[in-house]
Amino acid sequence: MLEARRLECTRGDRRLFSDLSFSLNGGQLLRVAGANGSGKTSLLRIMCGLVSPSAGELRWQGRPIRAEREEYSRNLVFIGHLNALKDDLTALENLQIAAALGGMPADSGRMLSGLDRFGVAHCAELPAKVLSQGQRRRVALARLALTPAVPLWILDEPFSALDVGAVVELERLLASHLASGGMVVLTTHQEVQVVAHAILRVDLDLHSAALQAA
Amino acid sequence: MIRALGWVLRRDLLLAFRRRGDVVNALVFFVIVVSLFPLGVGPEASQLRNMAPGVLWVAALLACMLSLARLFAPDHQDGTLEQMLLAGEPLVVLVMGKVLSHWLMSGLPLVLIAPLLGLQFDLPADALVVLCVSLLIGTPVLSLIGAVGAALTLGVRGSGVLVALLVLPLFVPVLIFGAGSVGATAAGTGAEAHLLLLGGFLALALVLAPWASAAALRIAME
Amino acid sequence: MNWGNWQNFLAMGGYGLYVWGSYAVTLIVLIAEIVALVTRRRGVIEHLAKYYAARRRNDET
Amino acid sequence: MSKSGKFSLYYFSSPQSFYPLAGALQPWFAALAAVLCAAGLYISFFVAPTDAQQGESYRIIFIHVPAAWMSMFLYLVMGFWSGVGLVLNTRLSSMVATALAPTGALFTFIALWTGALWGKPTWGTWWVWDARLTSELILLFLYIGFMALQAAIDDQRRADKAGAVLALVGVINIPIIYFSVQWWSTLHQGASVSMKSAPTMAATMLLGMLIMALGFWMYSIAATLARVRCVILERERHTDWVAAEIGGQK
Repeated sequence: MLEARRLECTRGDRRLFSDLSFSLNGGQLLRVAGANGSGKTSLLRIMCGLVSPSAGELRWQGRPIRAEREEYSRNLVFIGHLNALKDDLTALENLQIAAALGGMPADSGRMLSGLDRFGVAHCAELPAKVLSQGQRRRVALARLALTPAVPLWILDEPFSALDVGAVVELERLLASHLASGGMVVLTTHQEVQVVAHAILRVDLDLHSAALQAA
Repeated sequence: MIRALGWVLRRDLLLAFRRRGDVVNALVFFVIVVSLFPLGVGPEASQLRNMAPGVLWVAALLACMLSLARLFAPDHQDGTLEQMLLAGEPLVVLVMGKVLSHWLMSGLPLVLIAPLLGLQFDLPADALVVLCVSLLIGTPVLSLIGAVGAALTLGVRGSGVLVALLVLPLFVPVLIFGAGSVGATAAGTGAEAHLLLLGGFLALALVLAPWASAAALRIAME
Repeated sequence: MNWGNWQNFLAMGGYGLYVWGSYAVTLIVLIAEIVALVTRRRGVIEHLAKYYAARRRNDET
Repeated sequence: MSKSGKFSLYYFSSPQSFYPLAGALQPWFAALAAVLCAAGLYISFFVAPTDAQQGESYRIIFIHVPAAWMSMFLYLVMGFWSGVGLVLNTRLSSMVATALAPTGALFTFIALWTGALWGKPTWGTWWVWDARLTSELILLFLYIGFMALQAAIDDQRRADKAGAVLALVGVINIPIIYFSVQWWSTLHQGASVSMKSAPTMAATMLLGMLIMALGFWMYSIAATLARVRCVILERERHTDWVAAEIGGQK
């Protein structure tokens, strides 16, 4: 279980949000909403443990994530708005290294099936720099198909640059992750068609950043 | 942990191999800087012999410093650094892997080419050997200290000049004992003490610098 | 130490330039820092006063 | 001072409560600095006798050596507060570290300048690669690097922490640099007269230097307190108490 207690985030002079509390259980999806500049990305980065909040804390399974950073990191996959692909490596190599650093087995068979899931298996041997924006996003998302056992997925605008087919595939993947007890946190501009046990919504536009369960 | 270090090393070496030009450029820079000095001060052999250790070492410092821009900045730009912080492996280990590959790509080539340049300066054979050994021990220290500077200036405006400002003063002890060892050999007083001290610096830097770099990287991510 | 007269004191046994050069520059540097601190404080207060005035105007409209 | 009447260090670790405290203490340190420096000047010019070897030029040492001491000492203090700020995550300690740097750099500059002016009559040249001067030069670079790094980073929190890491790395390095430079200068035998051995350390001389150093120390505290107050106002401008403070000034 992931629990946020009275989080506050300030950037320079501006207080982006404060007093933000919520808890996320297995099978639940949390959608972070808010206008541009309301702190969506900052919140996700706080939830990853990349940034520490200016007040409040996050707890994973009841323990503050600060205390066991590496342990917590092993329990999450983060896909930011950057695709984290090296231009000079092929799609397959990118995926292999990402998996290996995350402590997963890095055999190319599994990698290829992950790429296949997002319809980019034919790009496996191409260097990332020749791929289109959408293809790069798909390669980045293929990591999700490799890591079903990692409980917490944190996705920053996962649907951006994707075509309809890939959106459907991602929604299917999210649904199956949730069904098997995983948790998903995401930001998106479009409505998500995911059947979930519960969809929570945090709206950062509300000044108090209160939580509404939908 | 060793596995993660291996993967980082493998990744960075592969990337460096795909961008061989960058490695060659740094090496050519080193050669050019060293070759400029005789043109500036004249070709007199005894003077060049005296200058050689200092010139070679200062050029090595500069070459190492220039290549620091490639250490973390590209990974920071494309988001892979973020993923490394979230890899679930101790960041110190990953930093070690990156520093090791940085040294293999920037320090080691200098060690290999330095004897040739030493010949240009008419250094005797025993001084050439000591030059190589001192570079072999000293350049990893440069990579380790440089990593701290590179991590601190990550994504900061004007980071190229800033990293020089931060890192070069910290290189001073390595310069003194690195160049000193070659000079001492040429003067016939023996270089063991210098090399031992350089080894001491290396041990100290190995223990402390990766922690400082890891801390600086986390700070830079905020 | 008895210098006798001002000339001797200023001459510093022939080292006047160096001795007084050192002391004068030290004094100048320290005074410059004090002046800089005072002006900085004044500037900050002035700037903040403007900042709050602008904020109040914003709140009113 | 606190409403509950309870005195605690934690109370003063908040910028809001430190600001008036610094304001109250600052004049006292400034006055102490003035008195001590005046006493130091009196000793250095009217009590200390002429040196047999160097004549009157050695009187420069009364500011050179204390300034050199202060410059190194202030870097250590800066490193200490940086470390505290990094470990305990207290904003005030980072602000103190930031405020110390310019004064430290200033004393480094004074040590270099007076060293050069002392060197000319003693060695016949403005600059000698003597161990102390060379270390001071590198120390000046370290100070400049610290200030440049903090100035280049826009995000305040990151600037504090990055500066702290750099200051700590510098603190570990200073002894190594100092030792290396010492070794190097004895090896090359650049200067025959070293600054330490030059005049015999007469008791009055040591006393003068100590009093001068104390004066510089008090001055550094006063200047740092004044600068911390500016930094606090700048950084806490979105708080109500600063708004009230500025409102009260007008």
